[in-house]
Amino acid sequence: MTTMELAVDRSVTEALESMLLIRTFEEKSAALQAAGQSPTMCTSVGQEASAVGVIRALGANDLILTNHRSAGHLLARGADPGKIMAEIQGKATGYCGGKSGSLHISAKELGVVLTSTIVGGELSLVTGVGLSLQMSGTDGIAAVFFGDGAATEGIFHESVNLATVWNLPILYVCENNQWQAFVHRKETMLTDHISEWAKGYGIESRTVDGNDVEAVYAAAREAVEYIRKTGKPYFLETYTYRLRGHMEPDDQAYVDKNELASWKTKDPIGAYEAKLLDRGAVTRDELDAMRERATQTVERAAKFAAESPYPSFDQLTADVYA
Amino acid sequence: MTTMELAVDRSVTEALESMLLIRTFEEKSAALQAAGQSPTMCTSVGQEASAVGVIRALGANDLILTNHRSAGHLLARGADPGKIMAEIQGKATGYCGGKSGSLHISAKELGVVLTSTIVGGELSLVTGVGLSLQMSGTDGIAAVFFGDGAATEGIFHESVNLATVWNLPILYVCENNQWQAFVHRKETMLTDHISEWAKGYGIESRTVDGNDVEAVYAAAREAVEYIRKTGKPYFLETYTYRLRGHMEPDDQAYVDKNELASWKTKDPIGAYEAKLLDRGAVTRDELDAMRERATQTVERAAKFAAESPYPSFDQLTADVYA
Amino acid sequence: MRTMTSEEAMTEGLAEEMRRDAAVLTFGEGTATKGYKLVGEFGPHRVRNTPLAEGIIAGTAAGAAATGLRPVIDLLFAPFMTFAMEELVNSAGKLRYISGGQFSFPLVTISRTGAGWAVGGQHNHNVEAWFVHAPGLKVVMPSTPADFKGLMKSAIRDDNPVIFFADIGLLHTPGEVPEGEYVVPIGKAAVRREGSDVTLISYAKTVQRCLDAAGVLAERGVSAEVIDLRSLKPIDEETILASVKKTGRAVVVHEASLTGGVGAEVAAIVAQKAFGALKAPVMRVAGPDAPPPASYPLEQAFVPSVERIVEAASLTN
Amino acid sequence: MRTMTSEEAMTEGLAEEMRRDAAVLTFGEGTATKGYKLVGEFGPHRVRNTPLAEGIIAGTAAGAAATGLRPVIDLLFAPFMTFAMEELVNSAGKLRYISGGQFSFPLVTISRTGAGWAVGGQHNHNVEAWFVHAPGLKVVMPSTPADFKGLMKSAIRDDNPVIFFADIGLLHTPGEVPEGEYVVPIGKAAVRREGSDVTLISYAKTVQRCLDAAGVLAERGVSAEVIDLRSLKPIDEETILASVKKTGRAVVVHEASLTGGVGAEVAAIVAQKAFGALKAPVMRVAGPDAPPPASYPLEQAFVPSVERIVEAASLTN
Ligand SMILES: Cc1ncc(C[n+]2csc(CCOP(=O)(O)OP(=O)(O)O)c2C)c(N)n1
Ligand SMILES: Cc1ncc(C[n+]2csc(CCOP(=O)(O)OP(=O)(O)O)c2C)c(N)n1
Ligand SMILES: [Mg+2]
Ligand SMILES: [Mg+2]
Repeated sequence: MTTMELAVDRSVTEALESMLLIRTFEEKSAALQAAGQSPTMCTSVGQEASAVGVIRALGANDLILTNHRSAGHLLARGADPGKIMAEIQGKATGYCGGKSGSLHISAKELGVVLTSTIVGGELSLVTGVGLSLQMSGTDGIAAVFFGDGAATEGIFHESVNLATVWNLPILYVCENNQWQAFVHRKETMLTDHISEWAKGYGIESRTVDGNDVEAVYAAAREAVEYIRKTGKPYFLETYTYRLRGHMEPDDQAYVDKNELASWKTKDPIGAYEAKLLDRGAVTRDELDAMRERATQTVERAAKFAAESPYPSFDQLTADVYA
Repeated sequence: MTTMELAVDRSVTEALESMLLIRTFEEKSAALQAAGQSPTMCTSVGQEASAVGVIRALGANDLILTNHRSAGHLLARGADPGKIMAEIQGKATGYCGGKSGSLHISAKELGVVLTSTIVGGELSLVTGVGLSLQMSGTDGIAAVFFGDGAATEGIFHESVNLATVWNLPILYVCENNQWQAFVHRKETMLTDHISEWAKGYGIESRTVDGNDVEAVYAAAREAVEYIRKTGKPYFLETYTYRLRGHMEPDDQAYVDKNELASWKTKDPIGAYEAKLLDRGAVTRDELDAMRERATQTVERAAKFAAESPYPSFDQLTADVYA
Repeated sequence: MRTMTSEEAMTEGLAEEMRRDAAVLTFGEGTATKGYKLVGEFGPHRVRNTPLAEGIIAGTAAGAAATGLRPVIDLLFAPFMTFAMEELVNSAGKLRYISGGQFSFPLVTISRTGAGWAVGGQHNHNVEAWFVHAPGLKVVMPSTPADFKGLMKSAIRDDNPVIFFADIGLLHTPGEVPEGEYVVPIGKAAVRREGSDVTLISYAKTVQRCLDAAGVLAERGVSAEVIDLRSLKPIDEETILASVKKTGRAVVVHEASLTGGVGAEVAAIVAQKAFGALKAPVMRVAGPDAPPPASYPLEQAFVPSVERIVEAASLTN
Repeated sequence: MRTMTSEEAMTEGLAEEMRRDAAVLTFGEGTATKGYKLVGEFGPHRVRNTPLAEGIIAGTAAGAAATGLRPVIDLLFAPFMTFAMEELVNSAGKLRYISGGQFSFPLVTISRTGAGWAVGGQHNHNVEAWFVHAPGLKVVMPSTPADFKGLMKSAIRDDNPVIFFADIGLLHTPGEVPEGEYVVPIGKAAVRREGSDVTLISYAKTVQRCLDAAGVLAERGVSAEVIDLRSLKPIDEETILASVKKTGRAVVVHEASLTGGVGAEVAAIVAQKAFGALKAPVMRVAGPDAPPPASYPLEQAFVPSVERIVEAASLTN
């Protein structure tokens, strides 16, 4: 095996492990919620390839903005599962000291600057982050994750247009998961692809199969290189599907059973495992070991969160002003 | 001369007279402002063909929404110049009793429902008017006039997308006059044509020479027929130029002299007069008579406005609530 | 009497008005999905899902209201109204006046706020005071299931835009709701408990805390009157002033942040118009000037407690 | 001392801060066109025109502020801020707290409001109270050219978002402005006239009317103290209370609509914290609960007049 192949190999298993960690983490969070041991949260089950593929293409100094469905982005970036779980539960040891809860977790230390649960909030903020990067003269870029629903907010239009006119180094990542809370995307637009909207602004854009982690990674790599080279923004749509409900608990009674079933066959993790087994890149035993590691990690995180204290009451009025 | 030709003939001179009235009215208003006899207002000098061409294509029951640059739309619809002038001056006899001033004149009796001087306000309101028309089951349509600047507001995106998804009977008329107050359109977007943005939504769209009243009329007729037949919205961009400043007084110091000069040669009124003279559709004497009539009408309007009283002080708190 | 939750009561009020008046329709993000029963009864044209775009939802409501419909829109959580301020304030609130009375804007917005779900400061933010300080709007915020229903019906019948706030902490608590036609007038407060020594003035979830505080105070020999404002604009000055003139003492209580809250307006009214009767400082007990935190214990601590109300009432003695 | 208009003073303050700190930049609709001199000095990257889109202007400012820049954005007229409420309130105001203090948002917004240009209710709407009732923001509204400059400089240096309101009626009136470095601290009111019988508390254009009213009152033997708040959040409780404790009477005056205005907060503070000293009802003199009309005479009538202030002060006697 050449060094090159080895590198690819490691990258491949890392991507899979990252996806497994996200899945395990989110299913555990949901289970805790169902058991009355955690507040509600949104999961990204089914969308792991989008998070992992894009984030692995970013550099250490690049900045990330995300939204209410952020655990995947955070974990892919190497966040501490315990600190996320603690934050979800409103504990003092969470990334935001428990003040965010699950919906607006940012982690400056990881370059996850600014998270908003206002749908579209991330789009309004990213242009400013891009502006800072532009003015600083570094070659850093800002990647912003948002949904197909966010794309129907007016601020989407304002953000993409400004980034294009001002040549801001921004990677727009539209995770088109077919759902906007309880409304199917098809009820909200005539186009299937948000990248169709992007075209009008004159921004470089592309839609990629969001359930294929290697395809997402390749597309994101290309996008990141383009941005670094030209200083211009890039619009990447990852076409995927939200396999669980909008927010825990959600019986998905409003979801078309056939559509859901058909997308379940395209589960990014199952598909990737099959592909890697097929290629001989992993063995069943290695897979089992990976799952076991993910489970261990998540159990430790859950324990950490459960044992963490709530913030003290003086936190109620702390950090309002700088 | 056949009846058909006669009808066209009358329509042609009516269109010209309508444009002349607008020009005369606005130049008088600006002169009064300069003389300290009127508050400030925005004029549509250079854009008369857009107003006249579109509004003549509408039916009597169709509804109109407009913005801060509305005198042309109102006059083309047959508004009383005296009541507009009085409103500009904040007089009790104005269309809104003096409470609007120049910036948000609506005239329900003419079907000019809802005018907002918030750029984009008209776009947020028109979907509701379209919804009322849709629910009422009539074949009425709502025409909304807005600028290229309004198109850069997020609400543009939300409005056009909703109208498209809900099949609302709306004629979007984007008067792309190359200016957004003191900012050139080119500083705000990469595209030259707002209709490029419209395409993404799946709305039928077209750009027309906004300085050619016959071309605008023909395009608007086609659009109106399309909307009545399909119940779907239509996007018409009239490509034109703001020949005076943004708001009176304005020395246009920031305007490129060559660009301005080049568009002055395309003045919709001069161009149309020349064309009609050339065609033999009007004589110089008829033209002079038209101008004279416009001047008379506007002088009467100015006199009416000047002699009108200001609203009584009890109006300060009247009509806040229904 | 039958009981139901505030959420159910509000929906019942809406359904009754839709039955009564074909001009009433409702739309919002997920309105048709969650309101599938309403879709069943009134059809997909009168109960609609929308794209995720609060500005155009509110603008559409304003435009529709001005041209003959009576829209009820669901803006979900109060902080999302920040995306609809232009349409609600500049259009729905002002265009009647600006047009010299040519149009009216009979629309209702619904939004949720307040502690209860530990969802943090971008879902929970009591902004009712903003709308109280905006011309042409009315604002209501009920505290009982009966009022949720009765005020919803009045809001829909009103020819003006009504901003209807639903306190998250109350939505799923059941309470009695009269059968049949039941309308609560906008602008009329309710005296929830009579008393003679001090007036506790509140609305939404803190009304119950005032009642609990009144219980504690009674044990200490202090007779507290409790007023539930219900309508924040117009505000029922008459009921407030009559009570304070009787008791000579006022404590205003709400969950919204203290500074610039509705309590300031109530205190100012009292300080000007009941001054002669006042025996003690006008007290305010309110949330801190901070965003509501997500962490459950902190979120709960944001809300004025019975203890704080009792303490403030005691300071007036 | 040299004189200049408030507009000039504000721009001078901005230019000085841009000279001092390379992180300061300014953008807005027409900012570069109108500020061509600033473009000349600081270059097109630090002085920018934007598309016509207030939401993204404010959002960009918030994102830039959180990552090292100090943006000053011009939102033109206050009612246009309705398109930027989400970004100012939910992001700039809350994300520091929500993130557990990870970020700060040193940005300044400028917007104009108030009677003066007869432009009607969609250009003229005093909404300062909204921002006072939003966590994490500061709010200033000066009344003199010197304060326009000094507060602009403080606002830019502040590590928090500062909402700077410019009263249209004051922009072109010249006044004295000290040479050289001149900074006015945020949160500190100014006593514009000392007096012993009644305190007139105001800000922006109605400060001068209070001073004029104080003149009239003096002729009648009433000694009025006039306080110019300048900062509306944080508000200078200390100065207000010291004065009212001395005079025993308070009249709060502003152009913004009465109900839910900043005057309510001031009155509430006084009614709670200076109650013992009060000899008379706390009066408010403010604009009506209506949109400001365009018609010039009506627009002028919207603003509290000297007569109304004198009358209110007299009622406290
Ligand atoms: C401004 C705003 N409106 C509504 C909501 C409620 N909400 C939260 S997530 C969501 C759906 C978002 O859809 P999308 O942007 O596609 O992201 P996804 O949840 O599918 O990842 C909605 C409506 C919100 N948080 N903010
Ligand atoms: C929301 C909002 N922002 C800014 C303004 C100030 N303003 C008035 S007209 C105008 C330019 C509008 O440009 P456009 O939409 O192209 O219309 P035009 O004036 O060219 O007809 C601006 C910036 C406003 N009235 N409303
Ligand atoms: Mg989605
Ligand atoms: Mg324009």
